[in-house]
Amino acid sequence: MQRLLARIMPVAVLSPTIILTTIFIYGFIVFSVILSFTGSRMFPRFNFVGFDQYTRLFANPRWEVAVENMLIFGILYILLSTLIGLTLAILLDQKIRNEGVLRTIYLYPMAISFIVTGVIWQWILNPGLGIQTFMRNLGFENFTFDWLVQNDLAIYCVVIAGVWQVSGYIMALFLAGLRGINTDIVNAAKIDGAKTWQTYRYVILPELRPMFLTAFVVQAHLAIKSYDLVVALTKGGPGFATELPSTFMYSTTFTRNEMGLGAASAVIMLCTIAAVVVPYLYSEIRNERRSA
Amino acid sequence: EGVEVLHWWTSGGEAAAVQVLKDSLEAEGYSWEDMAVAGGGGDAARTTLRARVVAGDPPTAAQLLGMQVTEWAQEGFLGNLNSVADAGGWNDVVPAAIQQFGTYEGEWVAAPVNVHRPNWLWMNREVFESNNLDVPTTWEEFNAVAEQLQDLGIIPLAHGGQPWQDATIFDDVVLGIGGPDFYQAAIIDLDEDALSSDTMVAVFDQMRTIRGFVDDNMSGRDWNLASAMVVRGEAAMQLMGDWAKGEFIAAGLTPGDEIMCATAPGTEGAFLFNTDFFAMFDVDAGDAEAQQALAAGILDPGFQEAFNLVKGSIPARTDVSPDNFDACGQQSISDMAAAAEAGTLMGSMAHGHAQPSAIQGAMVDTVTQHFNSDMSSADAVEALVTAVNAAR
Amino acid sequence: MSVAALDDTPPSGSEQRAEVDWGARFSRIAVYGVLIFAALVFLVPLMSMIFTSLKDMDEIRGGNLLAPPSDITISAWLKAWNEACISVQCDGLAPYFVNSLMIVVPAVAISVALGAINGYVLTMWRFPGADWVFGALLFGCFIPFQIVLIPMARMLGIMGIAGSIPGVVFVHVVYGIGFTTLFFRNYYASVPKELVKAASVDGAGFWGTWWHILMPISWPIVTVAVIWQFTGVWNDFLFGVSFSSGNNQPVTVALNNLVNTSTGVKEYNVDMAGAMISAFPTLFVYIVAGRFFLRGLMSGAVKG
Amino acid sequence: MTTLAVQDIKKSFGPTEVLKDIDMEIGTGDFLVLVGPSGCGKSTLLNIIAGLENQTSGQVVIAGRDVSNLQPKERDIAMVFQSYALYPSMTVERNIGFSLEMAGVAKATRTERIKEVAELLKITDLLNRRPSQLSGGQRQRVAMGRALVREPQVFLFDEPLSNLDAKLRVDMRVEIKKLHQRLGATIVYVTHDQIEAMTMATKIAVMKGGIIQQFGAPKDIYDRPSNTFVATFMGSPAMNLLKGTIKKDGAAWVVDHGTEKVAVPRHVDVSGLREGQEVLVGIRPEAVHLASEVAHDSRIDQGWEFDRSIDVTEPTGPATLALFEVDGTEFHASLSGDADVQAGQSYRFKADLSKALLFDALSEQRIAHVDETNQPQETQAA
Amino acid sequence: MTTLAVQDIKKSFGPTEVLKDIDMEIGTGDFLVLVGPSGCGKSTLLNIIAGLENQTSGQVVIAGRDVSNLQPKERDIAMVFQSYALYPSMTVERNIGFSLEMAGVAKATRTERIKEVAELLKITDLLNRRPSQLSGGQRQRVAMGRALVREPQVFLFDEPLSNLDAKLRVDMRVEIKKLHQRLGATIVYVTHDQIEAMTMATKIAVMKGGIIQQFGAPKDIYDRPSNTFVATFMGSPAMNLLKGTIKKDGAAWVVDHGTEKVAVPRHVDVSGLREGQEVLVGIRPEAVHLASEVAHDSRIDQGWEFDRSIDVTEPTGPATLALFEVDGTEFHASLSGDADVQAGQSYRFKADLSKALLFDALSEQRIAHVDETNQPQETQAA
Ligand SMILES: Nc1ncnc2c1ncn2[C@@H]1O[C@H](COP(=O)(O)OP(=O)(O)OP(=O)(O)O)[C@@H](O)[C@H]1O
Ligand SMILES: Nc1ncnc2c1ncn2[C@@H]1O[C@H](COP(=O)(O)OP(=O)(O)OP(=O)(O)O)[C@@H](O)[C@H]1O
Ligand SMILES: [Mg+2]
Ligand SMILES: [Mg+2]
Repeated sequence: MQRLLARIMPVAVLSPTIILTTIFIYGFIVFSVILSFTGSRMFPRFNFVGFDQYTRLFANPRWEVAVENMLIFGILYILLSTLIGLTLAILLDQKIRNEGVLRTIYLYPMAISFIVTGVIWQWILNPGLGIQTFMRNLGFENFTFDWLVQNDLAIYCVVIAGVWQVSGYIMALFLAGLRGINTDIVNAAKIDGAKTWQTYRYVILPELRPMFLTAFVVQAHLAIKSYDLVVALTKGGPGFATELPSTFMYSTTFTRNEMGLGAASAVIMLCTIAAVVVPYLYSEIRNERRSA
Repeated sequence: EGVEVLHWWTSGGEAAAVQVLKDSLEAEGYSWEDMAVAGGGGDAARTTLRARVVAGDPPTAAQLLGMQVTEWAQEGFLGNLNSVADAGGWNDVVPAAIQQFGTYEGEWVAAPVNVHRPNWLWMNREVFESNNLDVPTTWEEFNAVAEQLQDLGIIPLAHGGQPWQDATIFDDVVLGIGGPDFYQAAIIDLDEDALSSDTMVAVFDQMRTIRGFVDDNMSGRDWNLASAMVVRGEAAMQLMGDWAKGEFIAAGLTPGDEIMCATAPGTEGAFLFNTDFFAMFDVDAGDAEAQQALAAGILDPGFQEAFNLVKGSIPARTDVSPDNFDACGQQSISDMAAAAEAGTLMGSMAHGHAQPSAIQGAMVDTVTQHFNSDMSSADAVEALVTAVNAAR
Repeated sequence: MSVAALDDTPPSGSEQRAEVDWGARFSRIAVYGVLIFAALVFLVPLMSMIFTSLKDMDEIRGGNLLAPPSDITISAWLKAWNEACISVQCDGLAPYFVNSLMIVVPAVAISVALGAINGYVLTMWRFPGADWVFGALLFGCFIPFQIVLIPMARMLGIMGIAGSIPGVVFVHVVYGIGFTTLFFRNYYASVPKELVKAASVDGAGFWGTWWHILMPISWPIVTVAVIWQFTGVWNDFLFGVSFSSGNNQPVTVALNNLVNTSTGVKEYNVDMAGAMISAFPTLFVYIVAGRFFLRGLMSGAVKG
Repeated sequence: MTTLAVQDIKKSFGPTEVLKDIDMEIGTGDFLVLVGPSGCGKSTLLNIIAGLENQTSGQVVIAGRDVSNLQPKERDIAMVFQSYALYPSMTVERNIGFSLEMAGVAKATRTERIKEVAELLKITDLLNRRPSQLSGGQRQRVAMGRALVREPQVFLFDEPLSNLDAKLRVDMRVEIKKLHQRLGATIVYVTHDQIEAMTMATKIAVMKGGIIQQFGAPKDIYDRPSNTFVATFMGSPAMNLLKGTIKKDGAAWVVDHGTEKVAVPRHVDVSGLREGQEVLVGIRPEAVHLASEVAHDSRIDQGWEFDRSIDVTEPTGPATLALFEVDGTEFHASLSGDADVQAGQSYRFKADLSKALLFDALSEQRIAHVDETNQPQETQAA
Repeated sequence: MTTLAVQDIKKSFGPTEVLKDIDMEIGTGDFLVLVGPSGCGKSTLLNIIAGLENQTSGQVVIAGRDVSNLQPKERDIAMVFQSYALYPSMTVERNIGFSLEMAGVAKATRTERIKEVAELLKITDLLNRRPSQLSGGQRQRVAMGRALVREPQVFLFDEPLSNLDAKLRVDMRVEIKKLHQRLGATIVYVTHDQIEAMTMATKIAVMKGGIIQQFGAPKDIYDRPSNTFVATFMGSPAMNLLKGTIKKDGAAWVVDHGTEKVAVPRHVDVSGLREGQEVLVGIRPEAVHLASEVAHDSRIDQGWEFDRSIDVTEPTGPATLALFEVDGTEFHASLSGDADVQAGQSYRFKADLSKALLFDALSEQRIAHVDETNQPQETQAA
């Protein structure tokens, strides 16, 4: 009996999670896939329409913009916040005085709801109110920073605000990773003549591999779901130049009462994520096994 | 027993207005459970509403905008208010154009609270007078005035680059250039000929012209910041609904005095409206009584006056005395009565009183895309037709 | 090294740390330079918020939104805290804090605890298919909330916890476990397996090993997970607004109600003060949790 | 009574076969020492006995109970890990007392026991430190303490003294032996130290490449290694092996290794020998003396005297090692510590053949002794 | 030339004073072995030399350059860590070649060197594994490989062979010595193995409690330990110390330890002795023989014969240890391996006094020998 318990314990412990995940994530995904083949509007209706919703989706110029923005936003957001977060974490790990204060400063953007900080960012990035005016008042008459009002550049403003918000958290994540590394191997690298950057590049960062995976999942998740960010900062504008799949999904499903179309966009979104994430997950897990 | 009311009037004057309703209901001995969800002009509240309904726990009443009442009624979630309506004589005092949204298949399902008029032009009197400018009554005049202002270094039109603000102007331009019949055909009936007509091209031309009168930093600006520009005299005019009055009053100015109000260029004689309804959900018998009381209370003339004085809009029934309203309000009331007579009282597309959400969204998309890019008018017309068809 | 005894000053030079040769004073200055510069950049929006919250509305309407206040007033803070009218209630944000706390505490506790246990099982008690379970959990993190809203509402209705605080807690737990599991599993991946072996020889069972051996070295990652969950749940709007009802709405919904008005007058000073007030608990958590970020836990754990 | 039986254990890590059919039994109170070259599978075997690794096939039986499928904590064992595996977050005191804590032993008793063990290991003043604040040897002693504080059926020690100085090691050895006697526990002990192996074991198992080469009492292993591997593995410097051919020199058998002839030791059973057979003569370095020193030693009744010029000398304290060449192979002699020899000079040596061994050069198996021919020779594990 | 000088090094961890004024110098090509009980500060000292820990005060000078404030990589050292400190995510090959990679050595050369080192360490077939897939001894060899692949000014080895079997250890010892000779590098080597210490060192420093007790050539340390600590620390089993009082027995000085009298060894300078002085006579176990065995050994010109009943015997292979009691203290004798002694029986022993030492019981310092009285005695490090 006891032996049996010990054997099934791991699975037993995981089972609540497995059950919840199966129903509330995968069940819902299946549900959405089904919906995407229906003409559902305000509520789920099972009047199947084949691939109509997908056809409509791809004919929709807003979706096109949303996908394009997703690429720009997703890539830049992940890259920049990783870079900044990692840099800050590494620098903070150099026996810094007042580390706690700095850490909290980097983290605070996460704390404040974007419902409000979005307004601030609007002001800061608005050429008539923020940085541009500030610089011009300082005497740089030709200073121009008007991305927010440029159709094709506004998305970069969303990137800036997004990176500002999340970098601190990524920093915390990497800092936790760094703090878990055995100091002996760092010493060994010093003896082996590695320069600082080499120590990080070859010894410490490889140890942080799992943390990179964690950071990536967190960032990708935030990028895909950055709804507040866009709504608060640009409301999707100018025009719908800063539309993202998340805002598209939301407005089609809830504002415009096109649940079928919304579901179709969600399904496409999930497939895209799967195309990026699954190979990454696979290679990470495999790599782990190899070195285990 | 009592009511649970879902609405998005959470702050400032709006909240105060709700308080009026709550007080009047509580005076009748019913409790009021407040379920307020602000944001996105009711977007968030509607999402919540759907979650509540799906969970099998709908509120007693929910604030909805015109076309949405119809959409909810179609789904079969709304209750029947006919007895209250008959008792209150709603059919007689509520203009037909508004009744059309409050009823579904001949039965009352929602009680109208107010009437907003989106097609106002607000102007800074000092700017106009010191520069000897006249209030424009057509789009040509508007263009001329705007050019003069531009030469003077004053921003002609204060605007916030958000899709609904763009669409508000679009409504005005369609109505102003095409006239009420064209508006009816193109915007309300979605007549394809009208949608793709030369008039529509001209409308987009005018939109492009207007874009030239707006400062470059308009993107994403909230409407109240645009109003503040008019207050400060940085900008001369704003095309905005009558809710802008609240912002002017808060700045210490009097609408109709320091801030002049006029109907949007070319829309004289017509009246675009948007109305907030409280849609009544099918509820248990226990709560039904309170629900009926709520509906009756909403249409009560005393309440209608008190509420709309606070809210800045005008009553949804025509028999309320205009005396206590400000100049612009009084003009609104008389204009509405006239328009109702003339059959030019029409729902605003930008504010959800012309098309179901999907089509409205598609139209707004095209408008805002055109306004924020260098799309040609012809292309815009084509895009409009395509988008509308795709959303049908 | 006792965790409790640590304060925020980093260990003195005599401690062994992973600090690498930033020997020269110059690079030391450069490090501080970069860190402080970054801190200033990060602080700009906060400054602007503080400035605005200390102005009165006339100054905001009339002046530069980013400029410091000419005369300072804290009335906006008082108003946001307990005077502002949010719809028909004029008690400010204060009453909603309780709701948020009642949501956030169990939601964070449960999801972090579950995540820690899951991470533990997935690394130390591997069973066939463990990687698949983990992969599936991870992928689940990407589910768009838009598609879960309606079915979740239905499920909550069926379970009878719709419109209640337990319902909101439940939703946050469901969509939080993926992340907390990820955090812990990837942190535990680098913990030497020998520790768990030693514990099992010492007679520690499944739970004993987790509690006595792994948890004490998990502080940095607990911090990370708590920060993530706390921030996510505290700042959540969508679930809070969809699955709570009138009198148990979280503070974000109240803040949103305070800030958002479609046709009314905006009071930016109150908005900013409200935003900062509602962020205090999160900031508090950051500061408290930050104490567990110090080094010295794993070093010297094993010989090999 | 058999306390611990390891039956047909096999273990592979992926394609790497680490243990190949390990089979042995020890009784209650036995002290089994596992020796073998680095990487031969000793730690893996301990892990399998402890239940920390799953064997690919085979059973582990403890006190008559098949524990193959039991959890480590159900097997009633204590273990010292080669890598220590101290709990980084716990103080030394809690590290040591952890198993008692888990067993629900009362706080007072625990403190008492921890104190005893700490005294024994001389780490009393370290009890409040954490592992990261200890030196290597101190960590190792804490690791020992974790096992010693318990009273299990079986103790598993994986090189528990490797990082201790000789003095401490002697003390620890004594303590472990005392513990062994006091508890009568069964002990499996991995060590690389020959003295440890010889002085502590009741049984030694010599492993190589996942196979047990010989299993027996220490004296047997040392004096009667079953093959050249065991012979050269035990003892340092290793036993010298001289290659030669069996010849008949009158009635006597001799091994002709080219330059000289060495008599076949008297205790070797010559019945199986044939002329021309290739053999290896095994002579331990400590059996080689300076002829001058043992000139009067009557006990060396069969010796082999030869002259060689020393290549290298190494004084180790108690002994002086001399290295020279015999027939092209290195030959070690362990002379007395005060032997006054110098490299480059020639000396006369005398090897005591009474302990010399003879191996078949082909099979590398030892050729049996006279007293063994009746009973079957003990080679592989029982 | 002095390659490595450690000057007035002090080190504290918080309140714990670990090194107390360490001061020593070694020249190019010197092989310094650090020995001392567990926790005496050996690893700490190595870490300070390497620049991995900051000394509390004092300087480290390498090749005439004060490196106290330099980074480890600027000090041109290689180190084997007691805890191995292998890079977990790298293969064995990359672990070994990492320092070369950092130094920008070309790929081909690197592979070549790694291969050589791997062969030497017998880990060629493990090159593609990761540390977690290795046995303890294999890990230790990889750790060695990381140092051996380089050619620095100074090598620091922290118990590099503790987890290897005797045979491998002998091989490694030889390789390290070869490396030492080939590169002429300076080596600092921590070990607990006396044979390693005695055979490899050109200089030995015996530490205790953060203080160097004696610094000198191996033979000096062994034969002329400056105090009882050094005397008992080096050598296993430890030197026997008999407490007694100086007496004059006619012209001869003797030590009276109650039951018997032992002559003061002839090489001890008696000029400082006074009657009634409390002393300790140090006799190494290997200097004690069965009287019967050495009856004819003419070299033992000054002996002490006594009868004792043996309490415990321990055969270690090459030797048999006998434990008995002299005046209430334990006394070890290391008899020849084939000595046929049994516990419980009484034997006549003869201790060779030619190597015996005399210590003052109070100061525990050795009483000088005749040949030392002219020159100052070498005790502390230079
Ligand atoms: N971080 C620390 N805090 C306090 N004391 C420490 C710390 N690190 C080491 N020590 C102490 O310093 C002393 C010297 O340690 P060191 O590692 O140098 O010993 P060692 O001579 O190498 O011993 P061993 O032979 O056991 O490896 C030990 O007593 C140890 O307990
Ligand atoms: N995870 C693994 N994957 C592949 N091979 C492994 C793994 N773990 C151990 N081995 C191999 O198994 C063999 C036996 O390892 P084990 O640790 O039992 O050796 P050992 O006898 O204890 O050696 P040592 O004396 O060096 O500690 C070694 O050759 C090792 O390389
Ligand atoms: Mg091992
Ligand atoms: Mg050490």
